Amino acid sequence: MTEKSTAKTKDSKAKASRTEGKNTAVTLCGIRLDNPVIPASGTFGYGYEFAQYYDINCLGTFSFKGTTLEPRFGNPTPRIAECQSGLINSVGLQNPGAHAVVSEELPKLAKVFKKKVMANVSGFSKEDYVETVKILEATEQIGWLEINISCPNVHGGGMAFGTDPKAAAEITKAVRGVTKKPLIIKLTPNVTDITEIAKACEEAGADGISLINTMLGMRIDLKTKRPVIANTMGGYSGPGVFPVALRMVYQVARAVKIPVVGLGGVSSAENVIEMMLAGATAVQVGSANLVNPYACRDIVSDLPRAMRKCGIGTLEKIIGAAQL
Amino acid sequence: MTEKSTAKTKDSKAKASRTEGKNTAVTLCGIRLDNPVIPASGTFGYGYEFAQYYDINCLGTFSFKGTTLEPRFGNPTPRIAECQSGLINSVGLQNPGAHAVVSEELPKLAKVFKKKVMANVSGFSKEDYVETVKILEATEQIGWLEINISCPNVHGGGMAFGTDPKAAAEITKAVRGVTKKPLIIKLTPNVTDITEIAKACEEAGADGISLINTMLGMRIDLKTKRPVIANTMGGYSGPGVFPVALRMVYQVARAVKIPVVGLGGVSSAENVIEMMLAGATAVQVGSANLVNPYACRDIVSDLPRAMRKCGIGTLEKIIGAAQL
Amino acid sequence: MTCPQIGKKANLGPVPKLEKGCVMKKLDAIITENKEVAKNYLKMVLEVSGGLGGEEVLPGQFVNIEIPGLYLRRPISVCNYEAGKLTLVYKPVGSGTEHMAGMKPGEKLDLLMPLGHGFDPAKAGERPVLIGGGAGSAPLYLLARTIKAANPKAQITVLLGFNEKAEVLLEAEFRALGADVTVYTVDGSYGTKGFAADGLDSLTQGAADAVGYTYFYACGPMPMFRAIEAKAKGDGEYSFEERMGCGFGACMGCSHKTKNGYKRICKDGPVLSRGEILWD
Amino acid sequence: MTCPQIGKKANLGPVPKLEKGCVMKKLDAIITENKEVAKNYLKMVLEVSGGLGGEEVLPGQFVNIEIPGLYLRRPISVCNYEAGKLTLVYKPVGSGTEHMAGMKPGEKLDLLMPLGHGFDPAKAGERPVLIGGGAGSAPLYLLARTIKAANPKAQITVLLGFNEKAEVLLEAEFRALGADVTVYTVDGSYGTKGFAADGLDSLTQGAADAVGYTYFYACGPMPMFRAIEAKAKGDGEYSFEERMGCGFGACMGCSHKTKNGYKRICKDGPVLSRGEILWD
Ligand SMILES: Cc1cc2nc3c(=O)[nH]c(=O)nc-3n(C[C@H](O)[C@H](O)[C@H](O)COP(=O)(O)OP(=O)(O)OC[C@H]3O[C@@H](n4cnc5c(N)ncnc54)[C@H](O)[C@@H]3O)c2cc1C
Ligand SMILES: Cc1cc2nc3c(=O)[nH]c(=O)nc-3n(C[C@H](O)[C@H](O)[C@H](O)COP(=O)(O)OP(=O)(O)OC[C@H]3O[C@@H](n4cnc5c(N)ncnc54)[C@H](O)[C@@H]3O)c2cc1C
Ligand SMILES: Cc1cc2nc3c(=O)[nH]c(=O)nc-3n(C[C@H](O)[C@H](O)[C@H](O)COP(=O)(O)O)c2cc1C
Ligand SMILES: Cc1cc2nc3c(=O)[nH]c(=O)nc-3n(C[C@H](O)[C@H](O)[C@H](O)COP(=O)(O)O)c2cc1C
Ligand code: FES
Ligand code: FES
Repeated sequence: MTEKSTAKTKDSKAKASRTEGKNTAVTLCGIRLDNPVIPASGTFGYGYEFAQYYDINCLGTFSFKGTTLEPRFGNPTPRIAECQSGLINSVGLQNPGAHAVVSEELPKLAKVFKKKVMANVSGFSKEDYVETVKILEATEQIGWLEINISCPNVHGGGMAFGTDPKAAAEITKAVRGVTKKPLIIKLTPNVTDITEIAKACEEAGADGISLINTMLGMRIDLKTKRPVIANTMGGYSGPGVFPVALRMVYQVARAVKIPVVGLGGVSSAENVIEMMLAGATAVQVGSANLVNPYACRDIVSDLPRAMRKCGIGTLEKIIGAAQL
Repeated sequence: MTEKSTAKTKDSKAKASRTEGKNTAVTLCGIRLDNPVIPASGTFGYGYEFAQYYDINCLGTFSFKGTTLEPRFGNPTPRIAECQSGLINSVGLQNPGAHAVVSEELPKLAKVFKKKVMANVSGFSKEDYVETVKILEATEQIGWLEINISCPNVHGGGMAFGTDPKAAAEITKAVRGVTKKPLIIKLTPNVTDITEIAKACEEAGADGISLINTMLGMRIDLKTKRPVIANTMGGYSGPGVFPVALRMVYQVARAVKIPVVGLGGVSSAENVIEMMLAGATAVQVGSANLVNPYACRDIVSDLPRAMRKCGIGTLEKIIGAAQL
Repeated sequence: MTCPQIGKKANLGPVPKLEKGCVMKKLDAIITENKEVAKNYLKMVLEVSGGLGGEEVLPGQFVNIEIPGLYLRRPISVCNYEAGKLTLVYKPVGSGTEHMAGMKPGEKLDLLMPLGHGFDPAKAGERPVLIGGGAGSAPLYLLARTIKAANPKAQITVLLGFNEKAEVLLEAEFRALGADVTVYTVDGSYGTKGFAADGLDSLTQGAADAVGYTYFYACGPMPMFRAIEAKAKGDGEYSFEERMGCGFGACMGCSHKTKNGYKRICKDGPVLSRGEILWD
Repeated sequence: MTCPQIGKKANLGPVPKLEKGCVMKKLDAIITENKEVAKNYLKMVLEVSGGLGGEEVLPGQFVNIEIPGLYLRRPISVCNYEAGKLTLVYKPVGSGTEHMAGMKPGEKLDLLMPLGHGFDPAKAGERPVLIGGGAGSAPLYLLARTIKAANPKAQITVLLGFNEKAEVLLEAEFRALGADVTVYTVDGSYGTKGFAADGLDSLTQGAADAVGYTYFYACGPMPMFRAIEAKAKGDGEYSFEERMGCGFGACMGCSHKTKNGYKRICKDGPVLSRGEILWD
């Protein structure tokens, strides 16, 4: 049977089974990725550390540690609490600040990673975000900006920007004004109606939405009878949040026209496919990297098998396939 | 060493170790419970079915299946989807209706359960709630009303009553008007600020708050590429929600003066203690009953051991001990 | 004592004794055997310790198995149960059944059993027909054994359907019970080409009573049920599958609407009688 | 090659070879021994397969163990490592360590190892003192062995503290290395009544150099560290514990502020030198 056979259906079936699992590429905001697997911000440092464990060029891309204008030490320890299916962290955006990222971290990364990287940016005021993005804007290495609006708004009463559609839109618009790079807004799941926030960001000029950030959670130490986390509460992530994350990805993908990056509890190639069926164009993997440093490499190499199992030839074609 | 020894500290220590784990009683809205363990609504039927497995009088009490004014079949199947640390259900309040509960289910229960039961009530309009409560009000067997405000408000745009402080207060006030029984409002966790809702209910006359109901979640079947649940989404419960539930119990217990009933993912005596340290006066156990029909009995009988391990003499004294 | 699942005192002779042991228990079981018995199918034999006596499981009932690392239990029909020895036949299709397939003799499983309202062997009559598709053949074995024990003269017809020769299950076992077995394969690689339900046609053709059997019992996939519905002339019952939360009647996760109100597949089923089913 | 954890080429003679094998690997290990060695303490010996050669773990480094059914790994210090044989000494205190205590020889564990910046044996000098409290005694064993191998003439003093006689760990093993061991128990049921840090007083008293030792190494609970801080006259280093997300430097979950900026306990530690620590 040749590629030019006229027995169309039979041929295309045979073709499908020959190509099943091979075509993992996706396009995220105009940039082609070899595959949709992206280590999530805060779980992969600035990337080069993982290059001693495996060749990180096998990844679609990765999102670097949440970067702020000024260097930050973050919150007091303990910053980590275990949960049955995940963990709580209150790292509090420890990072060396945007200038050090550009001058020190990214050059180290350039030696080991040949692809565009996703820059994760945080801030506590609109000005923070704008100034940080201005610093990162000139860097060719950065392919996408991922704006994390889950931080408390210090000028707006302490609620996270991401819990209010107006504040979310304001940040989006302000950042949009200072960048030509694809602009992805990362949403917090701790809201009543996630679609409302996503739509506000889309209207304000976002090129994509990523979700979910961590869920506000807590554990108490039975020995000390005090909260485990020094700051009382923290962000819950890992497989336990997957059903909520998947639901929100599904809802947002229906509500907006821009691409959605899905994450929250993803830890297998099957989870990646499920997120894409729900509507994700690309999929991030966070906590899984912490318990298995090879998690993303393993997911990338397992993806063809999982695609074949599900009868998927071209991964990009299944995006949103479970949408009614 | 006798009870009357004058070596006070030593004596009270010895006394503590003699009594540790023995005193499990708590008072919930004026009614004394032998222990704080309460099977959650929807996972324990109308109770009598479990009486064939063990003597259900060992429980603090239990909350019966969500009851509506009219009988309901509920949602189409599949109604159940598995998650790594829990399940999603979209049973949709299948129940025989308030009249049948009073005339058929409760008499069957009376034969095997000698304690007051908690009546879980649902509705799709204010009138629904009021009428249902009126039907249940005369029944002596019912100790508490637990009003589930997680259902969509059919007259108010389909958002759950529990996601809007005004709607929550309105239901509370209306039900308050027709009942003298202790009134507990059960909250949904799918909100930006749980304390706002809890406070609105308190002001409107609630005697207690119970939380959390299920989190909106979703799974997709990789074989069919369709949502597992016939209704697309459903309520996620089980150990995976515990960190979020605990955080909300902690937040609400700080925000209100009325007692809080904590639930969400509880599956061990240690989880019960953790919920109480966060601020719960009593603790419900839901999904755990489905995978182990003896779960609540086992938790009740394990509680003294867990209390001793944590150095707890009188369980009631630890309520909210982790609050700053 | 009346069995709550059956609702009346059955009288089928000494094996199985239907009048006791119907309340579900949570039991430890030790795997004594776990091996492929056909392409895509494994047989697991377990030694069930304590609680259940020898003869307390009814045909068509199932067990709900705790799988290490997974949250919900997995329902599997009882293929056979004799004196504490439980036989299951299952097909690995996902995380739970695949985990089971990897287990070794000596490993333990936690079971809830026996569960559900099974087949009613008392309705069999003299010429019952048992129709099984794939794994659905498994529960028919204990059913055939029970019918035979109650009425050694019963002429049992068994119609089994599989995709291909390599998948054929339990044929010899049914024959050993003295049943008249016809195997169907979709690809014709063994027995008769076609589907198990096709066997109803030959039973009916030229039958003195124009029905061809006294009662039918069916377990298998939905397309098989629809074919049976189209062909069957007499009365019978079907064993259904549904996604379950608990498996013992507590969660209402598995309810189906029937002509007699809703029925929980796990407790009021899995077996429903033809007359009450609403085919939507 | 320079070891990234040590930051310079160490030169301590043939055993252990510090110049290689410092990159963390994910390895399967088989338990060959797991038994109580003292009240509240177990020793687990594991055969580490593949990847690591004989001498590539540095004293004070740790392994991060995946515990079946739990999400986060559990960090445990290397007590000894020789030719693929890894020895851990641990105290069951919670779900993870209790699960470990129930494991049997032949069972497998998944390890990340070796992790962290350990002790610097090159600083030992001629008369180092090693101070261990409880499980903190464990990593001092590989340290003592390494110091001894590099400088057989070193006079190693080991001060060990436990609650009571039944808990005393590793005393014979340290003596076998030729160390001068003093054991302290809180209740005086064995050795000297008191705390391990008390031993510093006797070392200092009448010491020619008024310090009494060339360098100290400490591992144990915080109160022990504070006591050492109050008593110690010379330089040394401490091994810290912190709740960890990853254990290999990726999550910033374990950062402590030091005089030299923040340090991740898992990667830049667990051993920090006295001079850089901020005692709050
Ligand atoms: C009463 C009853 C008796 C059964 N008897 C047998 C038998 O004897 N042999 C056999 O091979 N199979 C039998 N099945 C089907 C068997 O339960 C499923 O194949 C099994 O649950 C799949 O689990 P999994 O983890 O491998 O698949 P997954 O797809 O990973 O399962 C995910 C979830 O879906 C549920 N699920 C998936 N398929 C089914 C199904 N067909 N029915 C109900 N729940 C499902 C699982 O229980 C689990 O909760 C029976 C089902 C029922 C309801
Ligand atoms: C670098 C390092 C080396 C260690 N070496 C040893 C050793 O050789 N022998 C030994 O007995 N113990 C050692 N510990 C302590 C050991 O890690 C804890 O006792 C263990 O993690 C407790 O886990 P658990 O599940 O039993 O307790 P749980 O209380 O159930 O654990 C819950 C969570 O808290 C964490 N946690 C609890 N206690 C500690 C602690 N003290 N330090 C860090 N995390 C903790 C756990 O890792 C887990 O994430 C070491 C700790 C560190 C950081
Ligand atoms: C230790 C840790 C640090 C994180 N830091 C950041 C961060 O700096 N910026 C950000 O946008 N998200 C951060 N996150 C959130 C993750 O990127 C991700 O949104 C979340 O963990 C859910 O995905 P997961 O379940 O796969 O981990 C962090 C998560 C963890 C666990
Ligand atoms: C199958 C099922 C049915 C439920 N039905 C009800 C209900 O009728 N009324 C109600 O208030 N909550 C209902 N719930 C929610 C539980 O009572 C509980 O709030 C939730 O499951 C969280 O607790 P858990 O994690 O212990 O299950 C149901 C939950 C499940 C799993
Ligand atoms: S599965 Fe719970 S009632 Fe049937
Ligand atoms: S535990 Fe992750 S950086 Fe130390």
